[in-house]
Amino acid sequence: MSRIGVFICHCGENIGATVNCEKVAKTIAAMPGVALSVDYKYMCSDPGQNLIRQAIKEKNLTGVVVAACSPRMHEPTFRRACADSGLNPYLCEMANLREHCSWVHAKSGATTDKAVDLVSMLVEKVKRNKPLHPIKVPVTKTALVIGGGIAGIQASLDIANAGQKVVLVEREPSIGGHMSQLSETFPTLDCSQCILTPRMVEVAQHPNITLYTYSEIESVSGFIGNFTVRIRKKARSIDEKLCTGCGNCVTACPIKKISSEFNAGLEMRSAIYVPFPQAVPNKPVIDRTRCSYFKSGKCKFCETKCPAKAIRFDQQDEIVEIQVGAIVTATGFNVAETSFFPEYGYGKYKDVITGLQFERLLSASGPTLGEVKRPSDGKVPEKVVFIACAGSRDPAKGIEYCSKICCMYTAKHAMLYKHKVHNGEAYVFYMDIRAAGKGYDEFVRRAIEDDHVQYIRGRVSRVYERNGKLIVKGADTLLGAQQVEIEADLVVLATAGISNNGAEELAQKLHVSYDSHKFFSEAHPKLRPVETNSAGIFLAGACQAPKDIPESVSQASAAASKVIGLFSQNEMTREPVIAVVNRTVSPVFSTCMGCFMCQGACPYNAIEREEIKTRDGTLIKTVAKVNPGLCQGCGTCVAFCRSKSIDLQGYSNEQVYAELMELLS
Amino acid sequence: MKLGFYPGCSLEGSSREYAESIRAIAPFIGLELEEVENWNCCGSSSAHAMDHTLSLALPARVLAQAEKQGLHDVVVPCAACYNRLASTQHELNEDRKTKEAVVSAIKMPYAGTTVVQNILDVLEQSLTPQVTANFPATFPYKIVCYYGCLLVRPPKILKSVRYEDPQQMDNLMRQIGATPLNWGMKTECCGAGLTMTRTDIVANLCGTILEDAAERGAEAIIVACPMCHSNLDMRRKDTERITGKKFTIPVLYITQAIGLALGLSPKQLGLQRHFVNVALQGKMKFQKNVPVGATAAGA
Amino acid sequence: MENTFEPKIVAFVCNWCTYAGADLTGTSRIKYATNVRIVRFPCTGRIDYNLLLKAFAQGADGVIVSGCHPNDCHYTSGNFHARRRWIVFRQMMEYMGFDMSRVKFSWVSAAEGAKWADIVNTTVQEIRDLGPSKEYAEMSRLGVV
Amino acid sequence: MSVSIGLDTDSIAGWMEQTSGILVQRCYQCGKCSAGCPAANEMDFTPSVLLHLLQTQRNAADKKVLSSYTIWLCLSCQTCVTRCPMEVDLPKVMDLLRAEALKRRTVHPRAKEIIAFHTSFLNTIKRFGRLWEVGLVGEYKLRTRHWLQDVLLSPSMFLKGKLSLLPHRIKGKDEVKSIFIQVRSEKENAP
Amino acid sequence: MQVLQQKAKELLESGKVQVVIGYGEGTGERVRPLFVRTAEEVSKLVWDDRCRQNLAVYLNKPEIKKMGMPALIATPVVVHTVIQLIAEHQLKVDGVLTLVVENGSVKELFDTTSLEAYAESHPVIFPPFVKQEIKTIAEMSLHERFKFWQDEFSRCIKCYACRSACPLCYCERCITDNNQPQWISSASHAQGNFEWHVNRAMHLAGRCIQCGSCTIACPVGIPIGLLTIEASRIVGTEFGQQPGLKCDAVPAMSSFKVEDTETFIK
Repeated sequence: MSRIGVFICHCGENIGATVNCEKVAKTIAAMPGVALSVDYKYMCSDPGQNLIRQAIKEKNLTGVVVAACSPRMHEPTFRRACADSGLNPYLCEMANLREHCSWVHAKSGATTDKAVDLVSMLVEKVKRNKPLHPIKVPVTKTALVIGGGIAGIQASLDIANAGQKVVLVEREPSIGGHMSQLSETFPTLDCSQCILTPRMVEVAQHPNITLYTYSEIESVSGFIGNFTVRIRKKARSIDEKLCTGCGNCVTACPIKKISSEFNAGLEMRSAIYVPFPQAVPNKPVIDRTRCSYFKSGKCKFCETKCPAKAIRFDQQDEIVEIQVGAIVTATGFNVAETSFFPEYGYGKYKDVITGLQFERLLSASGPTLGEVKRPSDGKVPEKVVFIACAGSRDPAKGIEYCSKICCMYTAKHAMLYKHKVHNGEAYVFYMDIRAAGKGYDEFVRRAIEDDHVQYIRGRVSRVYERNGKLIVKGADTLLGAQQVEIEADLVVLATAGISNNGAEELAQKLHVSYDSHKFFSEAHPKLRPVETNSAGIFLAGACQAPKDIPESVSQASAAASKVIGLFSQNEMTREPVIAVVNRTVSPVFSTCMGCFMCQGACPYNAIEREEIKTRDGTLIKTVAKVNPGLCQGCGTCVAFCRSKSIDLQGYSNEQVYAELMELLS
Repeated sequence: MKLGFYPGCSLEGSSREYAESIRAIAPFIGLELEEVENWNCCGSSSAHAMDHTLSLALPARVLAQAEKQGLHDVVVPCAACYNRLASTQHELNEDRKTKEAVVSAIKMPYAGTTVVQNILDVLEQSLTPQVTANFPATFPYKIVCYYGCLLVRPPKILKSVRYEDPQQMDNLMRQIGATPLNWGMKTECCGAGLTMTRTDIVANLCGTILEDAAERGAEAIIVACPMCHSNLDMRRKDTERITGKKFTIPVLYITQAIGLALGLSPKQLGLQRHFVNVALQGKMKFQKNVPVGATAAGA
Repeated sequence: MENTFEPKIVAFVCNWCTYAGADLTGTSRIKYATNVRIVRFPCTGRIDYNLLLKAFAQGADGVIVSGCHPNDCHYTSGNFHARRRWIVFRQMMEYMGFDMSRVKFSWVSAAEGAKWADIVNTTVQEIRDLGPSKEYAEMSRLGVV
Repeated sequence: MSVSIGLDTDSIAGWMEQTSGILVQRCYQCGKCSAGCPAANEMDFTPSVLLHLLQTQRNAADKKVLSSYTIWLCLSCQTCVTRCPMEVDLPKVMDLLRAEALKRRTVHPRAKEIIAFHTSFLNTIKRFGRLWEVGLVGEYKLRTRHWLQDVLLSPSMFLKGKLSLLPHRIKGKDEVKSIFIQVRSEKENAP
Repeated sequence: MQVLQQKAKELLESGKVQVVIGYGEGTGERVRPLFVRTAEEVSKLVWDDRCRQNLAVYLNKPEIKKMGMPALIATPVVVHTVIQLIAEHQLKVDGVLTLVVENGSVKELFDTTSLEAYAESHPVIFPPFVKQEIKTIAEMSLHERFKFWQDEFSRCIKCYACRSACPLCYCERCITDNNQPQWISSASHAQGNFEWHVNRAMHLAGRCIQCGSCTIACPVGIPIGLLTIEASRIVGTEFGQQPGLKCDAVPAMSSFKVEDTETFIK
């Protein structure tokens, strides 16, 4: 026989003024199985909670109903109170007398009647509550970080410095990502590589970090705390142990006309190459798609020139399998190419370039060693036009979002250009200046006021070339959209930030959801910004949406802290509100028939197949089994199950049925 | 290839040389043209400047005529007509209510199944390298191709590719030995409909076009639109007067250029009707032993 | 003539959107009819159609089923599964002659406090107009062997 | 001068959305249309400003639009809509505005010639089913009294055989005429 | 008939199968299911248009399972059933050898392709009287329909013959045997019956291959087949999915499309 304690809260006047709490308490007291039913001014106050604690001890209650505010408010509070005095917290339920009753109805008999119903309903539920215990899942304390850009680097270092193991996987031959391509960074204008390179080195040398560059994720299986990941180490075609990174091979290579990814196509590289001088690791790779030996079977110049005899033409891709407990995806983003813009010449004009290319022109390590020279003829441009929102906020081009970083880097570009070419003219066509961030707007103002960058509010309709000049036809919407024509030497498009290539495939391997632009989706836009809907997989940086460095870094640290938190215990505990498939005695073992309708319904792939076998190993039947590590407790499977073999703890069929029956009795 | 043919009004009047050149080259490139019977004017820019329904009804009647005649594909050389017909067809397919209104206005069955083609589409299909291979001559000039608005815009409706830098004409011209130059005015507007009412605007627009072409050393401007042609050719004097600049560059319909490469006489192609003298045969290299018109129906 | 019939209405709602939305109705002090009793579920996907049958068997006059808008489901797709289930259930019940205008399906987000009040009030009014749900409840007295 | 803010319920923006589905509110005033418009410099205000006037949803602004020269200078070259990031069909907007301006008799004085041209153009079609340029020019001059316009051009056009002295009269010309009448009557019957 | 017996003989002798599930002469004019386990018995097998019962129902019965590899003499609907059972993981493709008789010869359907091909080319066709019933009910008003079923259900004696006749009702513990909670009231009043039939329909929505065995089995002659037929019709028209055609079909009721109708949701 259950002994339920019921506590009706007046919440001062909030409930008391509208609901006759004494009456409710009395009526409920008469219910079978109710050991105690009292009302009190403030249940959430310390004395209020003590009331519960004492009652549990004195009347040794088997369940508690607190009728007060919304459970979304104080359920944890009262469950803790119960736990304090040794009652399983899941034997405590709340009836919502404030938000769902006193606040929405006038004082009346009907209101009090409703209150009674709401309480009695929960009493009947609690009678059927089972003590639940947080689920424990073992945790493999190694994190996988995918992507070696600034976000991936930051996340890796944070996790590693917290004493946990990290495996960092980078697709390119070197870590560093887009940040390594940047010249100087807003709003402080410190040199990108100067602040990045030390971190890259730190990653390489960190005892807790295993670095796989030129590698990709092959497959991911398992669940939070227990992922199995297969990594493809693409053949570098050199023996990294022997290679000293002297670079003789690179000079020897006869194939030199390959456009350099690092220099955004503004310079050429050889078939065997190190992406950039500060690369980590500073070891070359052979681009097999371009190497004449791999194409025609002849050459091998690099091999003959290699003092360390480190060239390995016969090297094979290698598959590494690792166990990890958490995954941080930091695969970054990309920028649209100039060829994306019909009205700006489909990329056919050499001197219409992307912001990323302009970064390379500004960068001391770039093709022009930091001198601003235009690609077509190496001439120093006297007039440069910067076009913001190139592709962004442009539904007609399929990109309705704001790329967020362009306003700032465009201001920076214009500013740096003016610093380098004092008598040069810089024009910026913009729609809005979105400079929200510490020191950001000040930065833009500086560009305008100190460096005399001309800001023109309007879009550019067309750019075309006429005897060595680029004719930019825009409008100044602040002058009645009067036409503006500029004869520029160089046009820089702040092209839209887009999801990285391969993002979709990766998302599918990881079972994380992604938006229509193939950016990864966070679990909750506000409250769970670095988590995904797959437990144990976190997001960092621009793979979620275009972000600047500070934002990427802070998100990376946030993701890292989530991982560290997860790794802080050997087992992680999860809410026990999960589905379970029943188990019965032989010969039935479980009433589940293994039709696996539930499997398709589960949003978390939490339903597995379990084979029930006899001692001698002959298969009796295959039934469904819920993986407590993955189940989030939505209960969708429960409503599907024809034989009612699967049920949801905390919202079991029995409980909800009892609630309903009581309600309408 | 048998094709329906909708000349449109201009080709019977101010730009009859366009029609003449088309008819002249047709047999040599295997085109058999059947004119749409008692066709009417498409209404051009005037109709839709004044009355939207009318601007749909007039083209709709033309299309209905073609259907009545069992013409599946209809070539519309005049870019303006082409644009009106294609747009009308599109709008009527999109919007049932308008369609009903229009059909009741023209009092003719209208299915909207006709394939409306512009001259470039047709030439692209018929002017294959095999065909041009045995052309008696080449057209060895530096030229710029001027597409104007109506052949390419709006791209969503006309299904035009690379609408800011079209290549169709350039490729065709390349095939007959010309050197198309990259220039800035391919799809800029010439002022079209305002030719009489605001000649000054037209003149200024044409001025920039001619200037850019001349600057880049083009020996001729190639067009496929009567409006563009008359504004660049017929209006040349006004243009020079209003812009205060001189331009000698001739303007040819693409079909005339092809005609010359076929060795047809300027008269056959109506070159004498131009206001700006076309003295182009000079450089043309005739291959020996290929008699004029040897390529009938593309051999 | 005054209609004095006060319908009994049960609302099956999900915890993350509609329950929270109803909380908001409260915090914003929007008043609505007292006839509705909310039963809380984690997700609309959890709501078993048998509960609806039982509600009417027990003498409920109307039922509200409400959860997160499409794409807003806390569990990403529970509401989509629920929706598909209701599509079939509704038509099936109508095929068997049950008047489904007594069941109101709705999406109410955590931000739609006002919408919740509105749904409750309109439902109460509509059910009032329909009158008490006897037919189904009375079946329990039919055909006893 | 300041305007008192307040929306007029019968604004053009309103019926435009209902009748043609064009939502002027989509325009976020980037000015790209104005930037590329070949006639912009001649207009009393540029296309994007015109859209903004409509966006204010105030009769005063609508009036300004309908009595503008801008709507009559639009060449329907489609450059704006081709490049518009928000895919606002400006040429269509212009069509609708011109029709409305004619209906409300708020035509800009300088547009008289343009209308005269269009009317003459359509009249020849109405009469003969096809355009008869000589007829067109004749009527146009009558309407505008621009007797001397193109006096130099026309003769040479004759010489070059570009103008036919007599109109084509097509078999279907009566059908065409009836189209005109039909369309008209529909306009009148329309509420 | 001979060809069929011949085939059965071969299969049993070759040991390819241990039991042939088919039809034999029953009492009166009726045929009854027959389980042939030796070559000698094959002569008992009959095959004519009386053979309409859906024999697939026996495939999952433990006692039959014990007999070993079965061959199943199948009408088109039975083939659909076999496919559906495979799709629901209740049967392995190589767990049964399906035999169909086509213009005087016996065909073996032994793999996914052959099964699906046959099902595709042999859609389920309702006998005219069923079509008629469907029509009449469709034409009823809501209230008439309620009354109609109410009367029908008031006759139901909860014998669950429908359940045991249905090859897709394979649960070891049916929801009706479930008393915590008692979803379906055990008292045999019209309401309990209503609950039972709603559940049957919902359980078979998108699964019922419309063989009509339930209707045939019902001792008090309730046209219950119509309910599951309707359920599958709804699934068909709403989600464009048909049961019994694909061995790897995703269950219609536990999948969804973002664009599913939601006109009925406020």
